[in-house]
Amino acid sequence: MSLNYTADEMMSVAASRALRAGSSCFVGIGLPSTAANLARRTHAPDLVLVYESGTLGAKPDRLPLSIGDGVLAETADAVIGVPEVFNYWLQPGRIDVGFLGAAQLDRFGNINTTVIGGDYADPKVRLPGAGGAPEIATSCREVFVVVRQSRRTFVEKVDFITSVGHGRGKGDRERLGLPGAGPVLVITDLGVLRPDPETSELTLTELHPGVELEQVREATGWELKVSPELSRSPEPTEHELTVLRALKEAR
Amino acid sequence: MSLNYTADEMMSVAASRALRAGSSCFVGIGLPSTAANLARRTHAPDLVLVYESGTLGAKPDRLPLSIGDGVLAETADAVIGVPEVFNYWLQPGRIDVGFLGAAQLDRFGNINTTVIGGDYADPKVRLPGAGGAPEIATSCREVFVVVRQSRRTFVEKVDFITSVGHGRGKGDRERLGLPGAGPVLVITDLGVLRPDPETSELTLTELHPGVELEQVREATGWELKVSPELSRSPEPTEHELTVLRALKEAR
Amino acid sequence: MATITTLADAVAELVHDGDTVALEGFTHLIPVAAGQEIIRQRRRDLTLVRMTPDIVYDQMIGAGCARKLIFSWGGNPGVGSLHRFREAVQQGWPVPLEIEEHSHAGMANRYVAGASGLPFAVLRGYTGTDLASVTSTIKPITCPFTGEQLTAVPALNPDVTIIHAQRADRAGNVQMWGITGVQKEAVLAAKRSLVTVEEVVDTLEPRPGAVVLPGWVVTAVAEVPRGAHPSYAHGYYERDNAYYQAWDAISRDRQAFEAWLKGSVFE
Amino acid sequence: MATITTLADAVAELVHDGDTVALEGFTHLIPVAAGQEIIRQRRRDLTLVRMTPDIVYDQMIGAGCARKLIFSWGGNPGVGSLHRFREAVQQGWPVPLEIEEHSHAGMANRYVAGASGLPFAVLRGYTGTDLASVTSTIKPITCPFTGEQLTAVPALNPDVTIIHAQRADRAGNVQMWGITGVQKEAVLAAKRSLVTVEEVVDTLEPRPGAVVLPGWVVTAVAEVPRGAHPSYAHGYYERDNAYYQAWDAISRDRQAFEAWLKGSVFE
Repeated sequence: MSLNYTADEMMSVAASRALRAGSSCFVGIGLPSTAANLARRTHAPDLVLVYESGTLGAKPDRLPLSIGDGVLAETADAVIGVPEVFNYWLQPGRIDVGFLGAAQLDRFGNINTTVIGGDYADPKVRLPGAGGAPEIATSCREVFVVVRQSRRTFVEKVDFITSVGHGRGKGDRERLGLPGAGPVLVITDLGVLRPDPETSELTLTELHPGVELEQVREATGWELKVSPELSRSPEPTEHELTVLRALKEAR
Repeated sequence: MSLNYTADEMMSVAASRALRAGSSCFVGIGLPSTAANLARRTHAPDLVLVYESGTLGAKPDRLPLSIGDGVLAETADAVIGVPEVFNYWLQPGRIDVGFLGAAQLDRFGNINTTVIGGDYADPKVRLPGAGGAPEIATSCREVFVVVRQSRRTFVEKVDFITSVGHGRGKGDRERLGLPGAGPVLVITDLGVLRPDPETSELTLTELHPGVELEQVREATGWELKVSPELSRSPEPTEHELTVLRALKEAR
Repeated sequence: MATITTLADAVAELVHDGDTVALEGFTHLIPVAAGQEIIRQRRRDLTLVRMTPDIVYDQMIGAGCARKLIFSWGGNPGVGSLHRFREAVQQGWPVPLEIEEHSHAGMANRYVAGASGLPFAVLRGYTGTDLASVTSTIKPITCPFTGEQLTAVPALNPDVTIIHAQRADRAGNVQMWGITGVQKEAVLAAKRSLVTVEEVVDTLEPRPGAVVLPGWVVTAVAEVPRGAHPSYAHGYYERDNAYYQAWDAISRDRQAFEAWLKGSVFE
Repeated sequence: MATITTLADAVAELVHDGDTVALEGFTHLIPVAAGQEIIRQRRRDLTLVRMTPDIVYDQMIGAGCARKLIFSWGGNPGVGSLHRFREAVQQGWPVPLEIEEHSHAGMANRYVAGASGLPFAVLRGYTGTDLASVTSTIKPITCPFTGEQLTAVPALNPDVTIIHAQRADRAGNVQMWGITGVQKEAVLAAKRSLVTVEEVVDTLEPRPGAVVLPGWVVTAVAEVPRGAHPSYAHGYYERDNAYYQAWDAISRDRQAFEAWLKGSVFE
């Protein structure tokens, strides 16, 4: 029998499943935080959550409302200053997974959270900006992007590279001397994309249950490549949904 | 009537008197620590003691036996890491007075605590080395040197410049771009020397009670200049001696 | 030793038109009351510095206090955009706002350099991004030992840094705990500093995770209970999430904002 | 997560001949027992790193474990010289000792760079001294913004860093308090790390001034009560000043030292 769940719930579940037990995760607020906390309550109880506010190993009993929520400090193994987070913990590549969102994402996984339209000095839309993302994108061993898929968001080329993904393609990260592997996984409300091993172009590798390939093509601003081994994400389990909903209600 | 006291006691008292109330002092162990703690118990109760072990505003109730004595952490306003002491507190020039000792001191107040005789690779005597002194000597607003005076210690030219005083003379610190004023006071068991305003050469400005000028000349490895306003240090007061001796016994 | 004074007197004395002013506090302990006092005293042409400009900077920018903003993330956390900030950048209203944009790592290191008395800091940052092309305070630097190329950013040394803390004693020693962000560096980097506190107490009881700023590196302390509202003060009050939500509507509309200014700040 | 093991097993596994090894602890919490275990296991050709080499390094150098010492102050605090260290430098006994000499500020910043994943650190240091002329790891660097010349030192990244702390929990999270020196940086800068602790406990009670190292950045933890003796462990035992005094006579004389080695380390 099939459960009722929303596309956002499927996205959170898929993102949480991608987090390996025993790993460390640099968590942004919103979808990443939901997924990371779901993982800690399901298959990865020892997942180490690092928030840029300076909490190492936070174990919140509810979803934090901000990256600086008091519950993070109360439950952390250690609380440190913000410069230390970036210099001693993120920069040396100690964190396994960096979890990012995006206002625009392009076919090579480059991320824009700065400006849309016009030019930088006179943009059509001024976005919040970089925050910790540029260094999360370069220093974490791997980057997961969690973002709802649409033509507005999934663009051929981002208007501004706030955080570099695979640049203009295979080999660019190495040329730039970036230590981490970059975006290895893009989890959306429709499916999962991974960089093609040959070209580093984001390629659809998983469709969420009930999603048609055509929907994903329509929600992508470039001619979407599809993996020959395209698979279906397993549905959320009842347990995953129960935990996820409890987390959200605990807000 | 005159009290009985040792030359070392006179030196400690003279050094403590040089510390102004309300100032901050970077304290090395030994004579500087004795003088600083005496000052805190006499004319400068609000003197801020900074030890390189990371204790800001320590208020030890006895003389610490090392710069990392537990009593310093227990009584400090804040305990910080060693990198922070040097980077956030010493380097920006926040500390008024740096208190140093010396194995060798030359006529321009340069300090050697590294090697004596032979050459660096094959010295006659290997001394402990720099510790915090080189940066204390450059970054504190002023430097006081406390050292027993003898020809072995007071040399024409130090064998190794561990901590720079006035270099080869007037203007050298400015040429080197050193922020602090350097050694403005050298307090010994015989008297007090200050750099000549014209030449920066250490010049005898005070004789301790009962000390003859000839003794100081004999204890100096260069032709000692004497200030025309040569004065006598006031004797230690009974109060100063009582507090000093209590401090020492409390060890 | 820091002077214990009132918020109004401290702002009048320490914050001048044209100053570079940093209000810091990373989600927690944001000095909102001090920001609103700066609006009340009608300061102008400020260069505002803050890693995460949020509601209080939206208010100051909307009120016309700022000519420039140095920052790394500007938004209403969990809600959306800062509409006063966006209007200043996009329409130059009420006054044009110049921006100097960095990443968190860059901003944090700029404060560290400022606190350390160094002219610049070195980090692995900005590589491959467009930030370096639009921000002139990002430059390459080469390691003299390995030849590796890294990134340099200049020190931040605000004329005045303002933070909010839980407590100070009567000598002006400041104690804060919970998430302490970049406040220590921001204060040590500044020429002058103002700390608003929930309460002034006789003695600061040591507590786990507390950061203490000795009174001799703080210029002024003012007792301002709830001075961090609508952000929170660990151990004193919770974050007022409804205020952040409600701010969106006020911020979206010039008239609503000006009514808010008149009603909530100037009266 | 750190493995909880014994001192002997940890040293056997983590410390190899020829390694660069840092034992840190600034007067307080000096990992003396671990140093003596390294002597017992007869490690050779080590490059020893430590800001303040004192008795434990005098012992390791006298026992012939080291070929090189990287340091900033070497002495028996409050007593005098390290005679084994001096004899190694001046007579090359038992083996010649190469030295790389810095200031405390330089060493601290080298650890900071190591902990930060940077190849070098920048400071205002060494200017006007002879240190820069005898130490090749001190170089000038120019600020790309102001043109000011400062000093660069290379990162320290020991193969293994060893420290002593008061407590660890069973997951290997480490807690130390009191004077915590440069230990956090030394551990984070190292490829591997060993922490000896006074006791392993079920839970680490938060305490004022405590520094916590999460178990996932520590390789091994070994319970070694009094492992810092003759230095002290805040809250556990005092510094054994008589030992420091008595060491002077032992250290002065080869025979006395070798008798001490035989009697106190190898038996």
